[in-house]
Amino acid sequence: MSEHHEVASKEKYGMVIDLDKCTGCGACTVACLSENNHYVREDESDKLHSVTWMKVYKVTNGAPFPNTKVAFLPRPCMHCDHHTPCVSVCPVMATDYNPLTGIVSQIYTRCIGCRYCVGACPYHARYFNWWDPVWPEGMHKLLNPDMSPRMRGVVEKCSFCNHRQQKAKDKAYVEGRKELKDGEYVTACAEACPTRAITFGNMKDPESAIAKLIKSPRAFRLLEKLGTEPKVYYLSSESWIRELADNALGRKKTGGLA
Amino acid sequence: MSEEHATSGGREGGHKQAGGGLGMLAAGFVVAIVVGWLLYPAIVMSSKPQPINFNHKVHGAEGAGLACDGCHTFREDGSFTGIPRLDNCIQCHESAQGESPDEAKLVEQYVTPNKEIPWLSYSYQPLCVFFSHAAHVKMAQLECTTCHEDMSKSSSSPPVKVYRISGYSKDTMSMEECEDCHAKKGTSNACFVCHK
Amino acid sequence: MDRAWIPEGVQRCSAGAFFSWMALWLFVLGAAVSTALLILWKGLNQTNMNDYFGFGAWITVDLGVIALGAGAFFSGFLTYVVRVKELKALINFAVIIGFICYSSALLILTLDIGQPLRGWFGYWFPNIHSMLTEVIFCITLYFTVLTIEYVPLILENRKIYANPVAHTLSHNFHEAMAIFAAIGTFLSFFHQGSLGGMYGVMYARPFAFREGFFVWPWTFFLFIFSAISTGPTFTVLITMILQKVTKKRLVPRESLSVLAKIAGWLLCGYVIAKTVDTYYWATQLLPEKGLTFAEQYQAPYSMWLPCVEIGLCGVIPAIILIIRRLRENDKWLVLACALASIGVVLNRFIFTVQTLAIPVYPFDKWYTYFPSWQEWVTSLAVIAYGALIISLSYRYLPVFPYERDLNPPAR
Amino acid sequence: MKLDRRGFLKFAVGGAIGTLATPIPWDMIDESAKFTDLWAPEPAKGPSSFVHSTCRLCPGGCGITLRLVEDKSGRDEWRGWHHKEFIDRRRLPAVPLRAVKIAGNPEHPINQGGICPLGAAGLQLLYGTNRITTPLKRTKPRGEGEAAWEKITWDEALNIVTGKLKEIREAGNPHTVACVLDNKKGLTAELIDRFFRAYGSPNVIAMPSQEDVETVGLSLMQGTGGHLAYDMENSKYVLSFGAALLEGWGAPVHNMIVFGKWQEANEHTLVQIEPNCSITASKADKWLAVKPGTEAALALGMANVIVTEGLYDHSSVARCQGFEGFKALLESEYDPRKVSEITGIPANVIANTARAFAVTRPAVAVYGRGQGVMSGNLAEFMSIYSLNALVGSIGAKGGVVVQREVPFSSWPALATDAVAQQGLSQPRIDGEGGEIKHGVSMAHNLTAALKSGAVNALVVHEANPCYALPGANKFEEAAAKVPFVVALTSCMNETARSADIILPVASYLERLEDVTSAARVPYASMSLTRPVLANVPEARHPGDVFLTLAKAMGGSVGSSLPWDNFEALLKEKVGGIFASRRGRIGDQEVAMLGSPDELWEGLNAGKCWYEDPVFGGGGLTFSPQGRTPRLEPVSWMKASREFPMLLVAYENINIANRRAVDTLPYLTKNIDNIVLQKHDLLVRVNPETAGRLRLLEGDAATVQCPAGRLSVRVHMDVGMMPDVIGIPLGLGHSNDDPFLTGKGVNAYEVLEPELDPVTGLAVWWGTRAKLIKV
Repeated sequence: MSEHHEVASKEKYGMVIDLDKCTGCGACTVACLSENNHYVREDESDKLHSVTWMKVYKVTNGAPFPNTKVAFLPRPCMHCDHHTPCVSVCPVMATDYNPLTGIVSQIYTRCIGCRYCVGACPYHARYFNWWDPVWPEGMHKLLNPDMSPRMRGVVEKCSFCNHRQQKAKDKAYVEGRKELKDGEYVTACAEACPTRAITFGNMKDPESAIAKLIKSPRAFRLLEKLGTEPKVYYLSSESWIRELADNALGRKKTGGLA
Repeated sequence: MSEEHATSGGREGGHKQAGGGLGMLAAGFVVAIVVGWLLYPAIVMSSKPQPINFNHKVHGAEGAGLACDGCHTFREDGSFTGIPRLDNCIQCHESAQGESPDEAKLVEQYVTPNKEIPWLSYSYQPLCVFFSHAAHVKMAQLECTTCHEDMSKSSSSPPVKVYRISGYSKDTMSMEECEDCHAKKGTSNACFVCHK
Repeated sequence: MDRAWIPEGVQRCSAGAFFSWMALWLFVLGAAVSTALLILWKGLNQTNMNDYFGFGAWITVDLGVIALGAGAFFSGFLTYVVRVKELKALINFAVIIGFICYSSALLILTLDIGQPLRGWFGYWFPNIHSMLTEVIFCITLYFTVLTIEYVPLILENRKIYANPVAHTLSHNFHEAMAIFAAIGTFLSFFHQGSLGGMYGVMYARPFAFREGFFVWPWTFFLFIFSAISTGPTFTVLITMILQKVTKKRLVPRESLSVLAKIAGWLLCGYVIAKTVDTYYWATQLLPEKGLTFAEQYQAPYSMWLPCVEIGLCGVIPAIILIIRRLRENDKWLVLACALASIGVVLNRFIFTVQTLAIPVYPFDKWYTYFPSWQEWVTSLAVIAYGALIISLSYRYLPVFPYERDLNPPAR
Repeated sequence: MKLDRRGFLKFAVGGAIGTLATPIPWDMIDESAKFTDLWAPEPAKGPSSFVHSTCRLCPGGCGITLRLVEDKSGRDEWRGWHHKEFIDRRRLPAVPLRAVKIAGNPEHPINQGGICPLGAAGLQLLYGTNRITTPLKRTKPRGEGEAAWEKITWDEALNIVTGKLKEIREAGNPHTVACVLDNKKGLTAELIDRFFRAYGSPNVIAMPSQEDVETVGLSLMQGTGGHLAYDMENSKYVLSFGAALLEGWGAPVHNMIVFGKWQEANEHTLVQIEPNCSITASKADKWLAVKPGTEAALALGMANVIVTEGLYDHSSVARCQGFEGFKALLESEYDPRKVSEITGIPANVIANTARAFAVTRPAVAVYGRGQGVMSGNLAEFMSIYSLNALVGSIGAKGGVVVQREVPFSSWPALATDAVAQQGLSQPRIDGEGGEIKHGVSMAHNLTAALKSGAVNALVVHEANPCYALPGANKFEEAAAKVPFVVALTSCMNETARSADIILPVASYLERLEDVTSAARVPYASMSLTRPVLANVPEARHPGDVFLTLAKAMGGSVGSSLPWDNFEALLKEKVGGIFASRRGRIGDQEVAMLGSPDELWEGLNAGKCWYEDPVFGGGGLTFSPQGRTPRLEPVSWMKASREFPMLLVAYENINIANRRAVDTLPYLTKNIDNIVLQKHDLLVRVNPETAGRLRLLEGDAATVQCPAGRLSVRVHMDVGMMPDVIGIPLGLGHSNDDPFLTGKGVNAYEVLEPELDPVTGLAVWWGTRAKLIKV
């Protein structure tokens, strides 16, 4: 997938999540659910069958009472910038890397549901539709026309609310602009976050808030050793959280809660 | 059945080869062609009449002198209105202007009860598609006629042919057409340019 | 009543016995088919797969049978290309086994995808970067080859053969068999490899990821290696079983020994290669990702897996097969072949399931997967299906050229 | 030529070849794939628009922006043929206008664009499966099997209600009518209160709240009323005694916005004092794991350090009374070493925290427990509040202030006839006022009152006492003793299920109403919820319902509530704000506005009126009525052999607890599987404690309490204090909502109210318990 970098584009969208600010309230998840036409099943406690594009992982430093601490790790799709694991494996090109925006797509009407990408993604950002999508009587009224609901038997994932980018572009076009201004296109999760922990924007625009944040010394990414170059950055001043972000030799694996 | 019969049957066949055999082959072929090209479309597609037989000609250059974007406009948020809403028609057709039966129908069935006209779209795109008129018309400066047929000449709106199974219109532009043009123009064919 | 259809000069059980035997398997198959329909109607929620275990029993079975089916192309290769004449005796049977394995693999694959009606996208919109595409194409093509190799045998059925068209057809086929064998070999090498490649390229999954040569990770070659070394053992195994069931010698013993011997030496090579690979992976690849070998094995997917896979089902059968005295002894031969066959299936299971069981996040948990009854039933159907094809072929087709000589009609 | 087998074969072959030369096979393959696209529904397209409103799902009062989609109908009628099932799923009924998204309103001062999960899911209330669509009348008497309902018209429903009320009033017993509502904030509540006073009943009772204690404490120590609020944004050192600042206490989003700003400024310290590792405790700079219920002692211990080391703000203390007595008390009973024994916090930690708190200005001590839906004891409040006096934070910037009242025009004088006066002179059924008199509801006494038969009719307005009162199940039994129960609610809930008449009220997205002063926010604010769209056309505004009732009652009741509808009342009230010329709306000074209509329009455009607090050092009396805030130990907190452990309720922002709505479907995705698994609730227990009881992760267990038993599962949580069981509030519903009913257990059923000796209020955020492995 090295050809990504040869394309000259003024845009590359990314996300920064400040874990010092995140309180794990889950507003991002709900905003995502309602923005992206997710249906809800009566029992969602089986998390291995629960579609949450924006999943909030709960982690702990594992220290005994009263030194225990918990923290939260909101996890959208990382939109890996290099050797995007899911893109290279899909047999039918149902997912691709958009060189213009850096966004990794998923096309539900093309996907055959082989789930190879689900296995290839180390971030568990990809979900399969095990059931037919059903909305209780009346609930379908809140479906967002900009987003296509997924049918049973296909894989889905966070799209960085690409449809919002499409709409923002349209607006810019009728106003005679080609480029978007910072903040003109933000994801539903970033828009909702009550502590303003999520910053979304064009990393190639030096003036954008995100371009500054990713340079922060607190910045890190998940599983960097894999070399997938995620476009989702995290900020934390807590060393134990930063340590949980990647595997390291001689460190015991703990911290998972939910 | 016994062995002999089967083998003799085989020889029989051998003799027949030259004659009716080929005829049957041809007959089968012809029947298939007829069914496939003439009968099949009528079966697989339903033909839906438009609620009103709209006359683009009288509205267009040679008539009322409206350009396409006189009625097919963009909204502030960049989205394209597509088929105009009733209020758009009302601007001129508050009451009948001429004698055309269709106009009469428009006034009494839709304008007066203020009911939206259930127009059928010839170029309906499925939900998974995001087609940006802004990008094509405003940015790329394409003519409407590049994709749509020149309506300024058409004086009637023929019924819409709809695939019974998929609900696609016969005139729905196929992805291949989009891709070819994008390729020619050097525009990206990445999925998320046109899909949602 | 079906006398006329049975090859001349061979002994077959009574029609009654045969049909009741068939009925038994048909019942099993029927159960499986109705389960399959249930799954197609209700969707994959009928399985125990989930968003962590996107692959499960079905993929394991697919990979397993394809590996075991490798006996077909490899003995074909030995017979027609290398011209090991002893193998002429069981090449037909090897082809049938291959046919069974590959057809069932394709059937299960269709069941496994969430959108079977879109299955053809795989051919129409292929992504050349995906190992799975390589798999889909090679398997389909090779399955066609197998069919072409199987058809002449069917045409040789006494009754059908009487038909002149069939006669000439099968004759010409036989002429071309060498070419098909060659093509088959080529294709098989590729898809056996690309199946391994499927896992080797999952470079964000440290358990499966391997570095490699050009676009192919080591697993590509390991899978070929394991397939050609265990496939033949499976052919031998099934032949032995068939001989037991029919209480007849169907192929000359030396033919089996020859194939077993070749398999044995290949298995030795494979075991060494696999050990080297594992060592390199444990000492090089894993540490690079900040992981240790020990971390990769946790109950229930703990150390016993590699021990059984490489030790019990690799080293031991290899030794048995290369030692002449043991190889010549039926009991040892069956044991060795059985172990080797189990070994390769276990290997495919490990790559399929354990790869996904291991949490990549340091803060994630281990999950375990156990197939639902629907998955079991549909998977076991392969056996019933195989039994049916073999029974039919054995009864009505001249599968074993030497059967008549080996079992002279009793005076 | 005769068509023999062979001939037919040829024909077929020819046909097959021919077919390949037609579109049939290719088209069919293509269509079969497109057919699978229909397995998902297609939302109707149409132009979108955005409207601003206010959220009232909790006391936070956030500004929200709704995205509406105008449905370009018609298309759905010509969908092609497909399988029935797919038609249903694909062809969605066209609706003229639908709301598809709720986001935070960036213009609104309270939440500044942020939104909480509940608020973001609000549309699932509007379109909920659990909505009540018409007035309902119970067909079978209560207690006789499953409740069954008959749909009736509004006229019928209101006739029945007025008839009943008239009957009781004419019998001269207006005081035997009681009304329960969630809280008394806002004009609707005031209107209802006014209705009942005009009717002659003093018994308008609000559900318990932490604010009850504060109200009493405030009147005692400062002689004022009103709502306490904290200027945290400007505070440099926040000492929170158990308030779930980041988990739904006060105005949740406002707090989180402030927290976000703290993290950026990096010059604020948050110290969280509570027994268990909550989210707030984890995000705080420091967490002091205090023994449950000893917060007061800890506060006094800190006061001791501040006083003895002379670190207190002398000018502030000079403004206070009773300092000497307070000082004496501290020195005699609360030196850090002794406090350390009581609270389990090391003496030096107490001292250091106290010093840091005293020297960092401005600093504020926050009294609270969880989200604040449970009342506590007075001593605790007084001790903690006293700390604010010591560091000069009473009424100061960055300290604690009393929210200013929204300057609504005042209510006209109430006309009461003889019956009303006679009724109002009766004592309140909840025995309001304990040892001292105060105007706070004591809902925990309702159960007894209803049992005693003192109540002839009960009106419940948007509250759910049958679920959310201590000993909830007992309340349900008691309610069964009341001859006539009316419930006003927009969704079916436990209380509605035990009513005789259910009146469907409009949801907050369907009605025009004031949201007055977001809880705990230092400045007064007011913005409107707006009738964005009517999903349930039958549902009515509760204000209008009571205005209609008043008219029907006629006489002095009618004349006390003369407004045609709630909007008229609201508009009149808003006039008062204009007249006061106080505050600003959006970026405009009210004083600059030309007419009240401008203000009215602004509010109806979703703008928020707000007014900055007036700061100014205030004082208090440390020992009101000679009562020093001595820690009054709660008896149930003493471990016994029978109940060696303590069950402490906690709240989860994703489990709506006693909000205007129960947990919405989207939120169920956010509930961890260490809180809820299938239908089982998991309690949090320290691994060490669990180990002692031979309990493993996920084991089934029974929580045995004096008031009853709950069957649960166990989650081992290192963050829990040993011998304390943490149980979430808000689960265990039986409200017919498929997404909620039967999930987990209702902790309210076992919570044991203990009366505060001074206020008579219930202290009931926990209870003694025993955990038994099953």
